Amino acid sequence: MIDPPRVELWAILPVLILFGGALVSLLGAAFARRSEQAPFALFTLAAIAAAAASALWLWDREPTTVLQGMASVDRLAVVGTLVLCGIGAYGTYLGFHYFERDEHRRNELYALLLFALGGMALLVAAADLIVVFLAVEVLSLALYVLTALTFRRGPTEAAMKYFLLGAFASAFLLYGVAMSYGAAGTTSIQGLARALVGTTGNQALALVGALLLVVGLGFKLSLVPFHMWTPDVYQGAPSPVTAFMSAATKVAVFVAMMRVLFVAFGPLQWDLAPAVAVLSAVSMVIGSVLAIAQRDVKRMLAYSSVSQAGFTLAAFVSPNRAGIAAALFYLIAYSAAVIGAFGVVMLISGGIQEQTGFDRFRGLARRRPVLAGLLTIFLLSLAGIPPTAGFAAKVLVFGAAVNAGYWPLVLIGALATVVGAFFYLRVVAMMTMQEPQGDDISDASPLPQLVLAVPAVSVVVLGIVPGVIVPLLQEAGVLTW
Amino acid sequence: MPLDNVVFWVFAPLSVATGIGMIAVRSAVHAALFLVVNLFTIAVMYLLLDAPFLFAVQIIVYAGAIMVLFLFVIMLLGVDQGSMPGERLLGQRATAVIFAVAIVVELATAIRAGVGFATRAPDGFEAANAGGNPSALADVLFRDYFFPFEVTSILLIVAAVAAMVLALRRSKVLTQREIEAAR
Amino acid sequence: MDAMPWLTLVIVVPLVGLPVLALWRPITDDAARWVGMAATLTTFVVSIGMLAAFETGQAGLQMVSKHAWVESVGLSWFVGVDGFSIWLVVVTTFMFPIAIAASWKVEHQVRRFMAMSLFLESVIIGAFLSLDLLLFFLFFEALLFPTYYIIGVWGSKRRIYAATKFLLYTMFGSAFLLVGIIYLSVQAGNQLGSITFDLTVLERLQLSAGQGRWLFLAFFIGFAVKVPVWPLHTWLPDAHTEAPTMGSVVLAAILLKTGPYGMLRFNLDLFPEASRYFGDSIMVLAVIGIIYGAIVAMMQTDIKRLIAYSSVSHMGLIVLGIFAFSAESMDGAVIQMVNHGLSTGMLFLVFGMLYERTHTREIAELGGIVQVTPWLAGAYVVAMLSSIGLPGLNNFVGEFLVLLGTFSIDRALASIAIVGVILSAVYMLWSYQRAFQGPLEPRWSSLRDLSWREGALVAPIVVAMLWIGLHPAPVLERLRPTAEQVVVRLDRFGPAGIGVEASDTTGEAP
Amino acid sequence: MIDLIGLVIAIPLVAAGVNMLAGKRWSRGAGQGAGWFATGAMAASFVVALGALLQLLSLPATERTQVVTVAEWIRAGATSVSLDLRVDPLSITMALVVTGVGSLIHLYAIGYMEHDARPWRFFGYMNLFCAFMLALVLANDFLLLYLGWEGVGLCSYLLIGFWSDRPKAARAAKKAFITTRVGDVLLMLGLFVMFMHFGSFEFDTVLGREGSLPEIATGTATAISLLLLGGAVGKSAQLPLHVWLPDAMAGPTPVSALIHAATMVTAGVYLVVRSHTLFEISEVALTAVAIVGLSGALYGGLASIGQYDMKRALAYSTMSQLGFMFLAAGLGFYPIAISLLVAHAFYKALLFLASGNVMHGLHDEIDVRRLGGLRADMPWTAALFAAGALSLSGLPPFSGFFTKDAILEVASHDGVVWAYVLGSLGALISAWYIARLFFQAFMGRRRYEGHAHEASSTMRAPLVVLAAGGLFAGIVLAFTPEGRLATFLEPVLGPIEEGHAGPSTAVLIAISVAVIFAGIAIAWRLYRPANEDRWISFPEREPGMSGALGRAFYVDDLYGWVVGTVGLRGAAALTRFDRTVIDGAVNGVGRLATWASGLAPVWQSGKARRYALSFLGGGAALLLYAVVRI
Amino acid sequence: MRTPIAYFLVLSAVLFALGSAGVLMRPNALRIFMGVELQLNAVNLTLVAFSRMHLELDGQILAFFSMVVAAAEVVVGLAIIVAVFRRTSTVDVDRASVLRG
Repeated sequence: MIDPPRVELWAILPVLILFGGALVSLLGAAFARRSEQAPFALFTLAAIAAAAASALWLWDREPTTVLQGMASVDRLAVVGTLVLCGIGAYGTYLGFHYFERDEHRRNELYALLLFALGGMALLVAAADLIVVFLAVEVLSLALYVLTALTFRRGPTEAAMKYFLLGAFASAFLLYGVAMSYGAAGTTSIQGLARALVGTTGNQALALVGALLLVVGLGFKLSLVPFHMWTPDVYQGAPSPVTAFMSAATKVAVFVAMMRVLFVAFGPLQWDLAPAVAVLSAVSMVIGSVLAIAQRDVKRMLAYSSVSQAGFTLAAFVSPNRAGIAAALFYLIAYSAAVIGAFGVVMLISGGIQEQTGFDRFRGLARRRPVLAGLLTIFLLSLAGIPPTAGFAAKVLVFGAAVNAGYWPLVLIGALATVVGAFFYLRVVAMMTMQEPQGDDISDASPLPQLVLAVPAVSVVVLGIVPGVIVPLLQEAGVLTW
Repeated sequence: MPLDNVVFWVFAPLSVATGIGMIAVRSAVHAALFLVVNLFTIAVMYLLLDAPFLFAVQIIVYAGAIMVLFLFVIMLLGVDQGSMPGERLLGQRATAVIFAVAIVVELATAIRAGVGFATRAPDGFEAANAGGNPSALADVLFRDYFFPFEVTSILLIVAAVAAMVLALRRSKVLTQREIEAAR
Repeated sequence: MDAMPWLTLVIVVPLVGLPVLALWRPITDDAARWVGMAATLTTFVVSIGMLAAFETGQAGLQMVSKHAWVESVGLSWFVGVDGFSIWLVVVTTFMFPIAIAASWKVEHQVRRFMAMSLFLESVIIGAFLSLDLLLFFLFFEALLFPTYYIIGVWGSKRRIYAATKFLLYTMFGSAFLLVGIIYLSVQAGNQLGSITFDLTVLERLQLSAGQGRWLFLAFFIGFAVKVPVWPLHTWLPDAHTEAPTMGSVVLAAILLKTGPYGMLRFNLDLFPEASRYFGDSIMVLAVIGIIYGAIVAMMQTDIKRLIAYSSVSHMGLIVLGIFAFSAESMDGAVIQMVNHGLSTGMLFLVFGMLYERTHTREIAELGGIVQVTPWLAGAYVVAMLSSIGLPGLNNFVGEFLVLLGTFSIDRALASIAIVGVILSAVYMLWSYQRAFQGPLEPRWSSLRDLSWREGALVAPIVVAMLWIGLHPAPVLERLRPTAEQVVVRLDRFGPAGIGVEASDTTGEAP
Repeated sequence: MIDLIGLVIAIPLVAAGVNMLAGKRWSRGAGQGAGWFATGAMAASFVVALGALLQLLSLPATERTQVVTVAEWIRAGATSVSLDLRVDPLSITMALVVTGVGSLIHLYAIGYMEHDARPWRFFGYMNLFCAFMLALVLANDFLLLYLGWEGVGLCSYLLIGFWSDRPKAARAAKKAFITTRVGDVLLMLGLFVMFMHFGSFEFDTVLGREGSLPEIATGTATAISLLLLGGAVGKSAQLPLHVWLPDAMAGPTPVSALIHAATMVTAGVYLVVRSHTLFEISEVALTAVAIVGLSGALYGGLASIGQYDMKRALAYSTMSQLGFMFLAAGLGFYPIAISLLVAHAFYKALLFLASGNVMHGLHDEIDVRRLGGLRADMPWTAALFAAGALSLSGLPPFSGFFTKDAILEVASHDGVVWAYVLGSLGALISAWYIARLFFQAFMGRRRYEGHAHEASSTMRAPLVVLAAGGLFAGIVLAFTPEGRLATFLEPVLGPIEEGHAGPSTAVLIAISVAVIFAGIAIAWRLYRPANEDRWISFPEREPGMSGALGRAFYVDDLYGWVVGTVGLRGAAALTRFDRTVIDGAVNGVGRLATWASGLAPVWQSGKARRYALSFLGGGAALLLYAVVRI
Repeated sequence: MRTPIAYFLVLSAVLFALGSAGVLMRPNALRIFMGVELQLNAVNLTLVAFSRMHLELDGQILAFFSMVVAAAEVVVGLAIIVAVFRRTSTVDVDRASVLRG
């Protein structure tokens, strides 16, 4: 009696591949417990590559929504998926290298990582708020466990904090969904847009709903004042996990935020932009300032990621291709830099020992010139000093914001950059301008250094010729209503 | 005074009261029990809102399964009196109350502006519930929401894996300790 | 239009050394030094070629070459040279080989040192030549890190503090600059339909007086920190003092010039009305800087600090010349940038040589060394006299022109500023008397005098000083047309100064 | 020869370069190669100048102003300055004085510096100085003049501080440079005004071709000429910028003779005379010149009386003599000023060199209280000093007489009574101090140990020449108002218009002679050998008076207090301000940020409930915004 | 049905606020989690109320999904809390502050 639903599985092929891969490696983990983990890693990388390939295959599709309007096929989703796959691949490799040196394997790592990645890939393609909510839940649950994966005291505590606050946040997210539903009678992103443009929508509830969604997503993006879990979790979690989630989560959630703010609540843009601007300013400033006092590099990077989220958000005051392209470029630059930075930190901190205090970094340029050089490049990019991608990214974002008339926000951002330069370059100073201390526990194996050279190079290349990807991002910036 | 009003005005205060109780009492077990009652009152509200299926699910899943799980864990860990009296964070509770009240006021204002305190739900819900609430739900769920439904399956798998990974670690933890001792 | 892309060449050539230094691992320190030397010398040769290709008497931009770089952003590789920049480039390429040779004694991490130096030279030249605001800002910001690194790694005791201070202070300034540039380009987008940073396009934008003034301030702060204009100067003494000789020389001789150059190139060009509007107040600041810097320099006990504060004073003079808006003063300001580069650069250079021997910067610890190192002292005296502004040496020409031009605009300010001429003599001679004259400190009785190598470093600078001092015509006639053009343009936005009666003062501000 | 006038500057310049770079080679051991080389250069340049003079004389009086272009110098904006040299009676006279006296002093210096470690350097500086001085006097525009002006200042700095290991010398050198720089700055301002009005620095444009006056408003002219006067005052050590001259005596004696007596210090007079047309347009300026001169003459004379250091005494006497020159210029008797300049060049150089002999013979003993009776040990020197003293004191028929007396005479004839009276007083004082110096140093009993050996021939020969000049130049060149020099200078300086007021010339001569003898008599009365103990113990008896005279009425001390105490305190305060307030603000910002960042642990307490609290607060805030916005 | 929809909405708002208060009030992780559960239920009430208002079942579906999510969260959450208890033998989140600053 019920007519069957349309099931366009090809449209979400990347997500399916990732989830499928997750299940397979889960079975593998279940049956072959103590085995080498290299096969798992390779399989995971293969799955990710396949997902990326299928995403590319979707590039030229006509933008549309599938599965009863639950998922959207468009270039934004493709770009998001590709970036996520890149980050996922790095996360996989780093995790592999990290646990390889540990006594016993954690083969669930790969399953969980693929689950998280699948959730993110779903998030960037979500076309309905309920899917947004579910995808966020999937990736969150996976990340909670990944955080606790070494089962030492720090990670477990971090996981608990992350979980409790995350659940708290997801309640707000859900309330936002509910309010949006109440406002428009639908939770479809495009449906919301249509309803709000027309008369059927309920502006008041919509505004509340939108802001509640911003709260819920803002938690994942660690925007001030929803950021306070970030330092504890980033510091507590194993370095590869930190690297993965600090980059991937932001990419996925920011893309979802684009859909939410620019499409679903696009009609309310003029009500929302000021709030967004304030959040962005507060995050940039407080994140940068609090990072100054940190004496632990991982923690410092955590605070810095808070301010970086603020910078990215600055592009969200201009609801157009320029804004989206700027935000995407910023996310890419940021991801490359932060993955690399945490990766180097992982190598320096002696892997699972996680000794990330400043003393480990003093005089590093003498002991490990390559590692020091790589970290320098990443930090310069995060600080936004030319000729690195960070500089181009900031210029793009600021341009978008000024274009929307928010030049005071840009001024605040530029000044926050100065503060940022202080604590980023302080690490550079310690590595290059001070004498080594204590014994060197850093991991000298060449392969990871080679692997990490890739993001370093790309950071520099993107800084010199950002033109190679900006047009693509602008393509991706075209959102259908 | 129509019946549903009576029911509402009986159960709404009850639900608020139980909610407060859940916060106020010291013992975790009591709090859990208060929560159970509260969930039940909410279930009643579902009934008022013509959602009998959810009413059932609410009582079975929540009041039944979830809260039992809670109580089980509380007993297992024996953390009933976990929180000692008095607060340990300065101004935490006062601020919390202020914020909570603020949120209620703000949301109420928004609801008033958006829905209006007087407007009643239009009649004719029976049309949507044609063929009985459950089967109608099934229609919508398996047609429009079939994809999210699949996603929830993934979600549950993840949850299962998570529980497994987190739970089956005792032996590993010991070796972990040994490793640390060895270091 | 010259077939040879001189400008791009002169920017790129220094970078040629980088891959060698970076990739060729077994490179010995000496080889690295020679790579640096070769690269900088080649650059100098190229810049001479550029100078030869430069058409004297042309006011406008020459050798312009423009290639779209990042269309989507509006960034383009747009370089050109005119009377303002030509000599700054030449003095840059002239000073760098000397600075490199001066740091021949740098022992650790020679490869990095040379690499950083080459990178630095390239971006400095780029900043002087780029006509695309974003491109300029890119170079302007790219200056920071190598300088920071050179100060921080090879500097003396409080080097990290100094380097950080320099970096943050300058970034603070350029924060405003960046906002200004972006705002301007967005204006271009609104008015012309496409975002661009092309100076020649932006200068035609229609800005309201309010916009113009705010933007002017944004740009001005950015450059004023670099100059540095009083009271934004306190990073300078620390940076100068802690930097290695090479750093001090480059910083004093070249880096500071990016500030006044930026004002000339961008502030005056983009916001003529605002320049007129703020001109007087800026002149006051400049004069304060002149006197203040001189007085504070007088009280320094550390020679490098003293020279640094003297820079504050001299740079004040340059800014004064720029914002007096008379042809003479502007000529003077530009040539004074070159002169200050030579004289202060040489002061740091010679003192650096002394420091290599004594390892002290304290005036009190020196004394009487002229008796053991007459040639070194002689070289120092020449530099000192030049910076005092003795006629026949380079600085006099600039000072005289600036003061003359300023005097024709505002007698009171010029008369105050000229006191700086006396004060400069006071602090310089006084420090010289205490450090070099008087009875010889026994511990210095065995100091070596200048070696031939060091003499060979100093000689070309002295020649240049004498040349500019005695026969500045070749320098001036290349920059004069540009200066006059700018002054004439500015005069349409305010009262005309002397020396440009020829220009039409009819047009009124839009 | 005139076309070759550039050589006059070039020769010493090149010689200076050669000497400083290579002089070391040929100055080793006994050989005084550097000295002879430098002297030769000066002699050569003197010959060239002489040739130029002869050629000039061969021309008719009206065409005796020749301009020789050497090169273009500065062109910027509307400014255009080409490097020209001007040969006219005035400049050639100065050139001859510089080269002539210069070569003599060089010759003398060979002997004087024989024991020095680095004579080549010394002679290099000396030549360099002469080159700059010649550039100054031969310049055809104020810019080149300014170049020479600063250049001689530089050389004076280098030469005063030549024995830089003596702190006294180093300090004196610095003081001299800075003090004169104050004047230079005024001069520069004068040039600015000049340029604003004329748009040029050319003499012809600014001062008008001979005869014609420049067209310029009186006010502007006053401004310019007063500023020029300021420069002149600085260079010529007149009140109030005179303090550097006495200290400058710390330099080698030939330097004092050449720079601080014969040439450089007279540059101020030259400047005023050169630009007299401007001064004439504004009466104020001219009067100012006269007043400056007169006060300088009297002040210098009195101060000179109080000095026990021979050279300081001579320095103050130089000041007073320059005062007379300024007086002459201020009264409009430019030729007389120049004649006095020439004569003074001779006899003051003579006096300095003579005292140099004394120092040379007595290992730098210079305090008259420890000299005395020198005429026994060094008869030559005594005689030469006497000759110098005679011509300075102005007894007829010596040159001092013609010049100084001419001033007084013309002043009286023009009815400028105050100038006449005070001038005569000045004459009296001059006779007094110079006689005193002779009595105290050369007569009476010897108050020094050991034997003062007489100077060598090379150190005597030039003195003889100078003595001859000092004694007889007056007669030969007839330094009278209508004498030969005056007529020679007339095309440049115009005639001296002489009135017929006051007593007749004969009477005036009588009076002045009487005045001079009075001065000498006073000196004899006070300082005769019999009186020795009294004048030596004078300071004990009259501390106030001797203090006032000896310390030149405490002007220098006043400056010292103002600069050294007030100025330094102020500067120190400003420096503190820079460190604490301005830099403090900068670092304060940093500290503020760090402090704020230090709050992180307070807030970021690791307590999850706190985090949730801030989360809820943020949510409430956003909802509030929504509610407001609805 | 006579009861205005807004009543249900306000009631759920109150419960939501109570839930968040419950999160903040007690340091016991389990009770914090209970607070979250209460919040989720409050939201469910809103959803159902809206679905009644819009005369659609979507709201109820959403509520249904949120129950599933809640269940999943409970599983993971309790697992984590137990894991923490194993290491620190407390579920007091205020005691668990190794990571701070």
